[in-house]
Order: sequence, then structure tokens, then C-alpha cells
Amino acid sequence: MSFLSDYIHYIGSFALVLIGLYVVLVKSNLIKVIIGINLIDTGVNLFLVSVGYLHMGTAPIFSQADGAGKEMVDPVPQALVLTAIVIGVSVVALALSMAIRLYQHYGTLDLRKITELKW
Amino acid sequence: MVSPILLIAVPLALAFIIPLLGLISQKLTRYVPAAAMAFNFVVALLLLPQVLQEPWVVQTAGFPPPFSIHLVAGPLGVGLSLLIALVGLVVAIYAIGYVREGDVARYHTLYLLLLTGATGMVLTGDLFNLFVFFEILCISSYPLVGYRGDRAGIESSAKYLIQGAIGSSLVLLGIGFVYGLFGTLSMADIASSIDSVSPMKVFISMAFLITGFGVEAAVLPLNAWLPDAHSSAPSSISAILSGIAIKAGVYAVARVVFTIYGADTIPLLVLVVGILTLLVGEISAFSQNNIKRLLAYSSIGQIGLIVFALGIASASGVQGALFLVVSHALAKGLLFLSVGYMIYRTGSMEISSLYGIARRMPVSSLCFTIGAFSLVGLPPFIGFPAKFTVIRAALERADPVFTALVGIVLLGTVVEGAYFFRIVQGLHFRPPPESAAPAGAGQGEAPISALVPICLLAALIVAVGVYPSVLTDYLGPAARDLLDKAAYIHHVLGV
Amino acid sequence: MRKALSLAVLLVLALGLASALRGPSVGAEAKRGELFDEQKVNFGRRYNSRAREETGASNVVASVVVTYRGLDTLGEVAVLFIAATGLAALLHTGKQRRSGEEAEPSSLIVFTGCRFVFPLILLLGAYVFVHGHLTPGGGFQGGAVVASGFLLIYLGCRGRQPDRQRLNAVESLSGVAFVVIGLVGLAVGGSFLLNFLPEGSKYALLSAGIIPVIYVFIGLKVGSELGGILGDLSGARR
Amino acid sequence: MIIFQTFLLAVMLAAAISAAVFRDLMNAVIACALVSLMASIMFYFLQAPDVAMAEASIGAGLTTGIFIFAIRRTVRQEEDEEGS
Repeated sequence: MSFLSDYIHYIGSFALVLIGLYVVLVKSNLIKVIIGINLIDTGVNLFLVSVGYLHMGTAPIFSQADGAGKEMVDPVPQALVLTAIVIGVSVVALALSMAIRLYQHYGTLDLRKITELKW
Repeated sequence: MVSPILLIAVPLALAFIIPLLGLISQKLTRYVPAAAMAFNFVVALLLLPQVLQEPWVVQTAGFPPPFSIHLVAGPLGVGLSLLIALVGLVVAIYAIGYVREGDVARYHTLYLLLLTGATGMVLTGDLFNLFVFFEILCISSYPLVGYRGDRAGIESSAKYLIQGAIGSSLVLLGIGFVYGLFGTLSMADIASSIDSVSPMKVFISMAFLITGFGVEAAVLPLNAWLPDAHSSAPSSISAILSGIAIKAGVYAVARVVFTIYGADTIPLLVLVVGILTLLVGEISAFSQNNIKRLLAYSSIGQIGLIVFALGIASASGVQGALFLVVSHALAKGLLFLSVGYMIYRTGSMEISSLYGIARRMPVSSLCFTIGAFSLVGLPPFIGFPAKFTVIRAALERADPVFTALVGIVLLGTVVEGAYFFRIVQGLHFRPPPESAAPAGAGQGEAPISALVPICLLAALIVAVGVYPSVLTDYLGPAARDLLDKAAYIHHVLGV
Repeated sequence: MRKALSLAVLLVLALGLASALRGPSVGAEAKRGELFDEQKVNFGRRYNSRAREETGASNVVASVVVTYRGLDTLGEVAVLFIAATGLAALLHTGKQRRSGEEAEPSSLIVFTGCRFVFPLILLLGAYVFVHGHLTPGGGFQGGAVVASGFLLIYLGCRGRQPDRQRLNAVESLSGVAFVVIGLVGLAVGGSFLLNFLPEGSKYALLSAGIIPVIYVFIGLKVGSELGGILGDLSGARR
Repeated sequence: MIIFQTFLLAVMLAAAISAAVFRDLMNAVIACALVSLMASIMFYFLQAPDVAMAEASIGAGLTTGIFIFAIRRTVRQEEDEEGS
């Protein structure tokens, strides 16, 4: 059981990263690839937050009720993840606008058919 | 009193203002990047003598270094931001006349932010902050590559974005591992406690960081995006991508490897990767018919040479690498800028359609020739002392392996010389093609707003080539800044 | 071929990740604090023990985001600004293919409902970013809530679009304000983004110096940027 | 508690796999939103309420919105895979 509680978050986040990477590498539809990028982002964010997690810790927010006694989890990875989430949504939005433009040019989103240039 | 933070804060504020300015007058927005880069140039020039004495560690939010983001304005950081401001200023002046179609105000916003990202990368002393500025650099270059909105531009920009996004995810994973291991993000702090962790874990985090930053640095297996992106972007953007953006990626890799993990971890692998990148780049360039693709592949070759020089990991090797960074930024910027109007005038990127253009555009062709000769490494230009320094550094090691590698480098130079001489000969002496259809875009020389920056770059290349001591006096402290881990830690943490 | 190659890459990555997991040293469970002397404990412990005295904010994450790592936040706002700008530049260059795409207006009930709910969502967003230094939430979350209000407008109230010029103006002004606050800190105390306002009393709305001020600007900026992105992607006319 | 978190992770991974295999892009996007939602609940359990709010509003809400806008302006079906 302790193995589960120690590692489950890492395993989940790495599995998510690997699924996303699989989608990016294997799929040829551009929107599917962007979905893959989104999955990778979520996985990496989950990993970062798990790094800062302290077993039985509390959220890093002081409140009037109590707070003394328990140790708080690490706030730094949470701040990093806030940044990473916003960067992720920026990349996804840009990629989608490119998908729209590519569709206007080629009438398809299949990366195998979009081969004006050599890869 | 100027502070290095102004190098980042002022361009950012100006970039935020551009949309407001666009409401008043679209024309005014064209001058903002040039103004911002001129400001940066002056500030960096003022800071340089001071930081040569002692690096300036800038704290933010009023807390001492390891606990809040800090900038480390050492000789290397300020020197590179001076280079970025110089090339950025020149290209910004060029772009005032060159970029006419499309959404001009947005072009200039993105362009300014790209340079801000590069400046932030070379100045910051915090790992995650490095990542954020890296993202600013990358994300602003994606739409700029596809700025013209044509098929090739959007396609290469989309492919660039996919590879770049995977690269940044890897960097973020690496940062997660580093934070898990050390509980700190300040590079000096990590470096000071690197020995307390098992080498295997250190290696894994390093592998993630290097692979991620390596995508932007375009080392061998990770550079599939580069020829497409550099050749389909507008010429002014190609100049910046080749001159500045790749160098920023290389800087990130070098900073992480040298400062965090120490110079003695450089394995032979880096040298081999550098040499392979050099060979593949030069040989692919040799077989190109498209002038901008050729220049892009040549950039790959030059990056290979820079990585090789960094891989020597001695003081003189790093000096040579920095010299190459400067010379390549100037020369490749010059080449892309001078080619820009040739392509505009002839309406084609084929080398054969540029034959004989020296009669119509003498100044541009002359400047192209200067840039090409400098890249090959001919004596009166800046490329010669740069390549000479690298080769001398490699031979100093007195190791048969290094001697053999120098042979391969010279072979690459020969290939490089062959294709550049072919183009130069074509530009000046071949008769123009029969089907030289004037595209109605005007004949003759490029406008004055383009000639001034081109001639400025050409003059710099010749001047530094004749008096290399202008630069070499400064390269020593800059190389020490990168190599001397103990001094870096001492300056930041004060221990 | 490509599939096999991709699977090989994935396998290598999976092995790397798995080997990194062995041993307890990933994660906050690692006993980092004992390895070093007092001065060099990890960031998180130091912030948790000192942040409230140093910044006056009850939400440690907010104080980390805005003061200790304020430069990151500025960069991140710039990234979102780049995305909005680049997206508009990409979608509005070249030929405009827009003909007969004018959808029929939505039904009266949906239209009225959206118009009724929209101000409430804005209010919620404002609440989230104003209280960022006291409770969970802050500039990004509040901005995202505001943007979801715009999403509702773009989905439900076709034909009645937010004024894009005004959105852009809000976006620019709040970005400039963020940098200017940072520069005021530089001028006053010699350090960018210095917390130069009084800390006030704990748990009060007006406390923690510049943190709520900056969070308000971040909220406005993120909200208008994400709203602009949504507007551009939905194909609404400008 | 840990059992519940494991269950959440299992749902998240199942949603991710279905996002990978669904032919209909709209379904894939909805599965993707489910992944973000589960991640957001995970963040809450990991004592990160700030991140949970951001992920729920940005990841599950806005990202889905922009995906849907983009799909509306392009195609909804993924092309057949004819081996590569």
C-alpha cells in the first residue's frame, strides 16, 4: 500500500505523458496531434504538482481556523504549474489557428498529405 | 544608474504599448522595435565595462539571490545581449521598409518580444525563468515563421510548433526532476549541491534538459524543423532565427551543461554530435538549389562547428565558440538580409534565377559576397579569426582524436567554400537567365532603408576581421564566465 | 516504420522515467533539509515559514507567483500576449474567406439568458482575482473565469460581439501597468517588483502590498487576452 | 483515500486512451476535457487548490472551447489510416 501511495501519482502522470507522446508521434491528423500535446502538458503538470506533494500535508494557504501543527505542501511547484498551464493553453491556441489556416490552404488536416516541403 | 533588468522590462513594456499605438497610427508601430533595441544597445554598452570588473547579480522583489529570481549580468550575458541588441536593431531598421503586407503592427510586436525572450535567456540565473524566456522566444517565432500566411510558411510553422512543443515539455519534465532532487531552481544553488545526489539521477535530469533545449539549438537529430522554418519565413525573420534564436538555444544548453553540471562532464559524444551536425549541414547545403534553404543548411553546419568548439571545453575552445557565435550572427544576418531584396526583385528563390544580378544590385551582391567569404573563413573578414581560434584550440589538446576531427572540420569548410563560391560566381559573372521576368516590383538596387543596415553589418564584419583584438580582449572574461563554475556560484550566493 | 520508431522512442523515455523513480529521492519526501545547513533549505520550506511575514499574503502560492517569482509571471503574461497577437496575425493575413457564413441569430431565450448571466460571470471572475492573496484563486483563474463569460457570449449571443478595440486597449494598459509597478519598485527600493506598499493586517482585503494590485491587472489582462483568442478562433468579425 | 485517487487516475488514463483512439474529433476533445477534469480533482487531492481552479477553468473549460471552435471551422472526422 505504501508503494501505491508513494508512486501512484508519478505513474499516472508519466503514463499520461507517454500516451500524449504516442498520439503526437503516430497520429497524422493535426488536431489529433494538438490533442496529444495537450495531454502531454496535463501529464507534466500533474508530475510537477506531485513533486511538491508532502504526505499528509495541507494546502499552502493560511486560514483563520487553524493551521498550526501540520506542515504545508511545497508551494513552488504549484506556482510553476500555474505558469505552465497558461503557456500550454497559449501553444494549443496557436497550433489550432495554424490548423485552421492549413485547412483553408489544403482542405485537409492529414499531415501525410500536407507535403509542400520535404520533412 | 542603469540596471540590467531594464534590458528586459523596457522592451516588454514597449511591446505591450504597440497595440495602443496602433490605434493612433499604424505607421508609428514600425519604429518601436528599432527604438527599443537602440535603448538596449546603449544600456548594454554602458553596463559592459562595469560587469567586466565583476558580474552584477540583480535581485528581484527585494530578496537575496537564491530565494527569488535573480539575473546574473556577467560578461557573457551582457555581451550576448549587446549582440542581440545590435543584430536586432539592424534587422529592425531593415524591416521598417521590408515588411509591408499583412498585419504590420503585430509583426513588430512579435519581433520585439522574440528579442526580449532571447535577452532574458542570456541574462537570467534561474532555471525556470530560463524556461519561461525560452518559451517567449519559441512561441513568438512560430507565428513569425508563418507570417506571410502562404502554404509553405504555415506548414513549416506548424511542424516547427509541434517539435518545439515537445521540446518544451521535455524541459519542463527535466525542471521537475531538478526541483525534486535539489529543492531549488537557482542555477548557482543547484550547481553548488550537485555532488550530493547520485550521478544517475543527475544524468536523467540533464538528458531531459539538453534534449529539450537542443530542439531550439538544432543539433543533429533534432533539427528537422530548421531548413523549412528558416527558408519559408520572411527574410528579416530568417536573419533573426539564424543569427539569434539558434544561438539562444545553444546558450541554454551550454549554460546548463557548463554551469550546473560542470565542464568535466562533457563527453566525446558532444564532439561527435557537433562534427556530424557540421557534416550533414554542409553536405545538404551543397545540394540545394533554393538559396534560403542553402543558407539554412549552412546555419546547421555552423551550429555544428560551435557545438564542436564548446565540446573542446577548454578556455580557448569556448572563446573560439563565442567568436563563432558573433561572426555567424553578423554574417548570416547579412546574407539573409541581402538575399531578401534579391528574392523580392526576381520573385524566385532559385539560385539560377539570381544569376547576373550583380549588375542590377551591385551593393547587395557585394555585401552578400562579403558575408559568404566571412562564413567560409577567408582572411580579411571576421570568420577567419573565429575559425582560426577554434582550430588552434582543438590542436592545443595535442590529441590524435582532436587532430582527426580538425581534419573533418577543414573538409566541411572546403565543402562550404565550394557552394558559396558557386553562388558568388553566379551572382557576379553568369549571364542573367532569359526568363528574368521583372515582377513589377521595381528594378535596381534595394531601397536605402535596407542598404543602410546591410552596409553596417558588412562594415562590422570587415572591421572586426581587420582588428580582431576589439573582440578577443573581451572573449576571455566571457569564456571564464561560462566555464568557471566556482566563481559563478561565488558571485551569486556569496560563499 | 514510423510507428516502430515512435514506439522505440517511447520505450526509451519510459525506461528513463522509470529509472528516475527508483529510490525515494524524487518528491518532497526526500530529506533535503538535512543535507544542507540552515541557509540552504529548499525553497518551499522557506516560503512556507517566512512568506506571510515577508509579504503579508495568506495564500503562499500567491506570494510566490507575484513576488518571489514575479518575473516568471511577467514572462507568462507575455507568452499569452504573444499567443493572442500571433493568432490574430495568422488568422487575419491573406485572403478572407467569409461568405454566407452568417449563422442565424440564436433564440430569444438563449440570447436573453446569456446576456443575463454574463455580468454575473464577470463579477465572479473579479471576485476570484481580487481575493487571490487570501483564498485559492488569483489573476489567472479569475481571468479564465472572465474569459469563460466571453465564451458564453460567443456561443449564445451571435451577432452581439464584445468590442475588440476596447479589449485590446484593456490588454495593453494592464500589461503596461504591470511593468510600471515593477519599475516603481526599482525606483523606490532598487529592486524590480519590490513590494513597496504597506502589508496591512492579515486576512484583510487591502493587505499584502502590491499582490492584489498586480493580481487585478493580471486578471484583466488574462481575461481580455483569452477573450480575444476565443473571438478570433470563433471566427467572429472584428 | 488512496483507493479513490487510484480510481480517478484510472478514469483519467482511460479517458486519455479514448482521446487517442476516437475517430470523431469532437468525442476525442470531450475525452480530453474529461482528462483535464480528473487532473483538476487530482490537484485538489494533492493540496493544490490554486492549480485545481486553474486547470478546471483553463484546461477543462477554455481549451475545450477553443478546440470546438477550431473543429467547427475545419473537419470533424479523422482521416482513415492507410498504413505508413
